[in-house]
Amino acid sequence: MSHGGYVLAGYAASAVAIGAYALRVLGRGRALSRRVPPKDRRWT
Amino acid sequence: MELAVHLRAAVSLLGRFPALAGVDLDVAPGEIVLIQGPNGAGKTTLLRACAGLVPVVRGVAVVLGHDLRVDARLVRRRVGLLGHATFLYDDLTVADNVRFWSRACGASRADADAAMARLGLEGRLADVVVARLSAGQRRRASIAAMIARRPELWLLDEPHAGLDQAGRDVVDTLVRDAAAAGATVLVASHELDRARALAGRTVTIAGGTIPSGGTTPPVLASGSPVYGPRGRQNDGWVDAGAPGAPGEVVGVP
Amino acid sequence: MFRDAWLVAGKDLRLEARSRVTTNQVAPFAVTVLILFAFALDPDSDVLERATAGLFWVAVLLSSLLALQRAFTVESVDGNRDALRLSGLEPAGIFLGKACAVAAQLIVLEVVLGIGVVVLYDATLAGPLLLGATCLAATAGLAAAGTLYGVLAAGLRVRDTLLPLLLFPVVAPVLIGGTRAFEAALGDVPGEGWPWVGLLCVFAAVYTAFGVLAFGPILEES
Amino acid sequence: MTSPAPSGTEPSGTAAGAGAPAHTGSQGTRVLGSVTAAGLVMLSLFALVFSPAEADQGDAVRLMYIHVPTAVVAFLAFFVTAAGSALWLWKKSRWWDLVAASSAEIGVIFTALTLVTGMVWGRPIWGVYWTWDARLTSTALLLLLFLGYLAIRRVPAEPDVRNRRAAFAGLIAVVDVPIVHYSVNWWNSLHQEPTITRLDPSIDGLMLFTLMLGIVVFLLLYLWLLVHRFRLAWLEEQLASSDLAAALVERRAEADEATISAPPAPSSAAKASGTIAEASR
Repeated sequence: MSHGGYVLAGYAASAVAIGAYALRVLGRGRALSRRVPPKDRRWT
Repeated sequence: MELAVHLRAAVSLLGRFPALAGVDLDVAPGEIVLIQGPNGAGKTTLLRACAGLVPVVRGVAVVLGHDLRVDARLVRRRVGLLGHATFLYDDLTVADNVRFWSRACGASRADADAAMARLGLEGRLADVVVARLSAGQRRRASIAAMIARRPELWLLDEPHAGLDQAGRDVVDTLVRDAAAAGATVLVASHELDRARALAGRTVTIAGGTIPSGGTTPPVLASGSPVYGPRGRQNDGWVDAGAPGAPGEVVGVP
Repeated sequence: MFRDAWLVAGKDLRLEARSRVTTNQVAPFAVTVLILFAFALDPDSDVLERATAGLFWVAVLLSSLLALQRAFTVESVDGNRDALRLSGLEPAGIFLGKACAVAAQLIVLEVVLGIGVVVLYDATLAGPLLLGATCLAATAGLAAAGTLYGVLAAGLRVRDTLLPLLLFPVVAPVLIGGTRAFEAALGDVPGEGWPWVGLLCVFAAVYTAFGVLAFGPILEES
Repeated sequence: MTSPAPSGTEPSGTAAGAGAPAHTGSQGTRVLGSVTAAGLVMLSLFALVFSPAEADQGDAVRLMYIHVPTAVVAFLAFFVTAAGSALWLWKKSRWWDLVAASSAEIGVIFTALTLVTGMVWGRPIWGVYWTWDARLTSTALLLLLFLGYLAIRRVPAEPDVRNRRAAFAGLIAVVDVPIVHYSVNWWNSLHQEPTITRLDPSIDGLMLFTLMLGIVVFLLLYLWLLVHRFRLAWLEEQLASSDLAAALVERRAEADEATISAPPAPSSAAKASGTIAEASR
């Protein structure tokens, strides 16, 4: 693969950034959900 | 007659801190009311909320006929606030400051000059840069800027602080004259003797609340003054809560 | 509205006349920036000469930040922001007044910097008409956008660090437009410069209109 | 590329009780998340394995399959932020403020990724990471504008004040975008060739399909992230306002302490807390 390193770097950076952000949002969501009664979480 | 100030379960926040946690207060036009309470009780915030500077986020707040939660802007130009801050530009002279603030609300230059004369700021003192004034002179300049506006509601936060004896007398005279002319005055002061002589009645604020028992003007005006914090102990305390919510008596053990 | 603007602008200029912060502090700072550029870029080569237009506007931008911070510091000390809200002055008038006062100070700074680049960078001020028009349009834009962000950041504890972050990306078009127009004027091809003046005028118009509309709600909040 | 789709099988949080799962997922986001995850796997296969290398760019063209979608999502996110800000000013519904805030945060992430993937692509193709290309430059300015927006959001303030401040900051930034774009474009065109065409119009069918797939999958990803981020913001708001109820109780208790010279009575405060919490809803 030509420029394989660059391609991989680009994909890895995107995967890591989006993955880390998503995990953070989900994790914080879980932590805060425990402290909010279900009736204030209309999606459940 | 329409009340000058009408608050029910008013809540105001400083950041996330509820400095006012449910205030009930009715003040009739022309009344002079002393707000007393310990440091941190919410006196300053109450006055600032009445001025429309601190938003009332819950409850009812009508001042000078306008709902503060809807059009505070119409209230602001009609009140005069004398706070801890003196509202002066350090690098301008006394005359510049007083004239700027009075012209801003449409008062004339003559009003400004009369106000300065009333506070003993005429002549040489008028052309001194504010930064070079003493604390008391600064305070006088601040009062002059306020009275030049001819406010309908006077909100005085420690008006006597930093003034000499003559200055305090001037303030008292100004307040009496204004009230006689129909203006409403709320005073928060620790100079209790002086303020009580001035005020028609006293309202006690504590923990950001004025219990509804302390708000009806006639009872307190005619009955024995309820200064002591123990005064409420026998009454119990009606929590008005949100407007329309049934009040619940929380007994004090 | 214009009466209020006049009153506020008069107050701010009087304040400046008495305190002389812009003339005694900001203007020397601007000249210092010009000298620093000369240290950074080898003055013997023609780099300075070629970069004169850009360096001029970067210096204007940096010193405009100081002028703006000063303009809003005087409103945040001693509760004057509250006093403005109590004053009954029309917010749009306050905005125009403050922007005009800032603009007047920026014009003075630009004159100082103009003399600075002529003396220090050996620039020849060709096309004075284009130069003047560029300065006016760019100053109006800078003052309008800066006043808008100034009041947004004023009253916040972090305002001194927040204002540059907010302001500089927004005024990037002013830097680009001012620099290109100056290059055209100094390079004696004014025809290429006028479209940029047009861009600067659009920028100024957009932010002045936005400020007149938005200043009220922004100032009303505590 | 991994997608941490929410798994509904995990045991729910206990403290929230009543069998309600303690996370920001729902039936809808689970479906959306699964589809997105499958799409991302498919995109990876198409982008890295099935699609051919391009004649001029070689395999570097594969970066386009994420660069273009991230850019699309970034611009969409900022458009949503602007719309949310405007709608908040109009409707004063905190819903719109939360949408604007959530979208701006996602937009900043995707803008940064757009720049990173663009630079990683530029290095082998142009020979440099950065060039003062019009699109790159205005995207960088856009990133800075919205970093400013997020910074002003983070300044603690009363919710209504913060929302108004943020809404105006968002609108001021958005008003700037066309001016920035235009001026940068114009500035650029004076000095060098217009933006290099990144993909040949006579593009190979499979490559075009991969690109379109990328855009669709990233839009789904954006939507999934937005829903979760919005719910997280909602939770934060709920906690802040329930904190207010507690703070009111605490504040009023100060009056008790002042009234009764005896030590503070916890039973009175506890009793009051129920009523006030109800009254303040």
